[in-house]
Amino acid sequence: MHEALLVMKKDLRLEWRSKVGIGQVLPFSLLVVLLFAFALDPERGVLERVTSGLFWVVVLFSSVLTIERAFSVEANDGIFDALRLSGMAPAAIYAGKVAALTLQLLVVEAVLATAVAVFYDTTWRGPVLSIGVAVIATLGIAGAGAVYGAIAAKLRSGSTLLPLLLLPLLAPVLICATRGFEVALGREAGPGWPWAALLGIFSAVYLTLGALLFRPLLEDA
Amino acid sequence: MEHAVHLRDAVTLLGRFPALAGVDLDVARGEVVLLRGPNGAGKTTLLRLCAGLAPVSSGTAEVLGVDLVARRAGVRRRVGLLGHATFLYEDLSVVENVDFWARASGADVADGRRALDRLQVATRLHHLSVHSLSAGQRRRVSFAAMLARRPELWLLDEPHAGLDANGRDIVDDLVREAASVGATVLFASHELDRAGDVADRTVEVVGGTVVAHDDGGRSPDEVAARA
Amino acid sequence: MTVDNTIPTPTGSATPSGSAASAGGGAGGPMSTSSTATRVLGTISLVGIAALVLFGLVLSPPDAKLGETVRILYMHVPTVSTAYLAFVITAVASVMYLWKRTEFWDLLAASSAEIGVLFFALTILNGMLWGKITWGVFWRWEPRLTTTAVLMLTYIGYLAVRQIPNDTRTRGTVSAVIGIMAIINIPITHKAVDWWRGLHQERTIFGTVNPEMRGLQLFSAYLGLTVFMVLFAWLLIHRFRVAWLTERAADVGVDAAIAERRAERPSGAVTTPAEGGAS
Amino acid sequence: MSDEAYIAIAWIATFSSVGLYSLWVVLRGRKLSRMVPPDERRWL
Repeated sequence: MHEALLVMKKDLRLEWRSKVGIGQVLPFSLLVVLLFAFALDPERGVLERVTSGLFWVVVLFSSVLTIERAFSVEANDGIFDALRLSGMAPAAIYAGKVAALTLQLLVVEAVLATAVAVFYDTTWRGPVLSIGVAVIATLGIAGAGAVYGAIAAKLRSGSTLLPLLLLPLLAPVLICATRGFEVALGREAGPGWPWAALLGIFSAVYLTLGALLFRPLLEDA
Repeated sequence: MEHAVHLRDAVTLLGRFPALAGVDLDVARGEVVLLRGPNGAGKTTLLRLCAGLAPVSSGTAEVLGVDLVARRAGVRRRVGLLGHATFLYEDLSVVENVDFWARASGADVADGRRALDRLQVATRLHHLSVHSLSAGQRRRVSFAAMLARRPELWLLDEPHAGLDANGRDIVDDLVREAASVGATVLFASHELDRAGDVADRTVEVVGGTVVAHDDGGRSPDEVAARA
Repeated sequence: MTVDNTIPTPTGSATPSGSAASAGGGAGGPMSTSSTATRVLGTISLVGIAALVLFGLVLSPPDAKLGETVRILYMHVPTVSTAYLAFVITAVASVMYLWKRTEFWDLLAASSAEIGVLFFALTILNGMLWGKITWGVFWRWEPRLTTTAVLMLTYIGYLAVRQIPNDTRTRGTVSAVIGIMAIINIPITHKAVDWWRGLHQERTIFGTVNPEMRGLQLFSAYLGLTVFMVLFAWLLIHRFRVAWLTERAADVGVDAAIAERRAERPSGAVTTPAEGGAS
Repeated sequence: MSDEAYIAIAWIATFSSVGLYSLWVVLRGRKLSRMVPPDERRWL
């Protein structure tokens, strides 16, 4: 367990030092928010209808960048080999990476939410549901993303492969998170918890699966 | 005396390229063996194979009693590899790196700091981030990170490269000291004069195989006595 | 005419028809990926397809509700079922590969995935054609069509990863991991898409053979299913053997490379494994 | 394009693509079989 914390702290410190997340991923996500506004012509009220969808599309793009960065840092300078030699349990390394990724993505989402509130003048409502959905979805994204991040870091043309591998897999996350937000915003009737429940299943399944599959990835590949 | 490294006709395929094309090599515990040979002969791959990082496509390979064909991950914890890659996070500081790698492998922070001192890494450098260090300093820090793990088998890929004279003396002392406490050292080098007197035995690596075996001036019983 | 097949001569003795002259035994071993098993399956599939065309297009009556479009159902249900079977085989083979680490499971997973993607593509094609007749438009965000499209992308990712030149073990491990991650995604995506689009139940072609079908229609549907399963088995055996031969052909290259690599040594040098410590 | 036309296209497209794929696989099998020494041609 302390190994996982060790890896997480290292990742967060690495992020804090290099400021790639705050310096590059965050501005990128804000940029995309603006681009969508340009594309969808705010006057016609289109933005208001598509806010949660855009939010989660931007989150997915940002997570691809964040995950790619989190694992490319391990890939260069042969650090993957050092991790293998260190004797840390693969599941612990996986847990540490996922925890660090989740925190970073939650920060991105928080800033993004405020930006969307300002630019698209959305008044966020139903905090319990939306925060719950956001946390569960982000865990799922980080859980599946870490496995594909490790794969992408290992293969030569990995960075272009990561979106192709990860985004189709995250389709259900995109659907459920968006619908969950729509319900939270009151733009859609019906209970919100089923969406959160399905997200919970997705995250739980892929977190356990990731922990199991990280061993062969680290050992052999 | 069980061998630290026992390879018979070991082949390593990287993709379709046979980096190692049938290596026969035995290294006793406590022995210091120098790998000599032209670039691209397979020295680095041989070291990575012993570290359990390169696949054994065919043949038999046993390191520290672990059969690498069956489960090559088993040996990794007990092995120290120093390669051209620094194994260091560029954005973290010297101390943060060494602390992380020490604690990651179960050693404690003090081991890391002692290793840094052994490598004579000036304390003023401790809190600099690694990307602002010179190649030689970086090499000392990654050597320290390996030293902190107290590996049983040292696999050094051109340890002297990039080090100044003082640095090379330190490396030689560390190698001798490690061998004296029973660690086994396998290192590749091009500085044959300096490496010659550290090594018990010199082995020639050409075309992905181990070729000539001549004694590096140290008679076997001396090695046996010291192990 | 004995065929000397150690040296790859262009004029193979394989007769044009599917069966090789010296199938199985014979001096040179099989000259193609066919064998008695594939010949049997092959003929059954051909006969089955003929029967399916006869029953599906000619004998069975149009459906009360679906009208003539039920005939596309005879193409559609088999292709989607075969695709899912293929991906289940890929997942099981991937798990076995991670456990047993033998090349057989890796190649089986890869072959099955490739055929699966082909059948998924056909499923989408049939779905769209059916949509054109029923909705007048090729694509609608209809639950099944959408799910199939997304799932196909995950498996295209699987095939893309296998194209990257890598040593077989790395490629095997990575593909196995993706094969397992992708199969788990199928039920979850189904559920998510169902809830998302399934609120208003519009006429949908998908799902298993719907129960109202009677007599010849039901027969044609099940006939289609069995024919495609046999066809899948035939294809899988052939595709697996091709994958197996590809690896062996590459190995031939490797032995040559190893010999070439060893030739780099100065002539006359001999590798005598000196006993450690002993002079 | 009448309904029947689309149905025909569906059937023809399905069988022809499966056919083409099978042809590709069998031919590749034949080509590869010649390049591999006889004893290694079959997994069994």
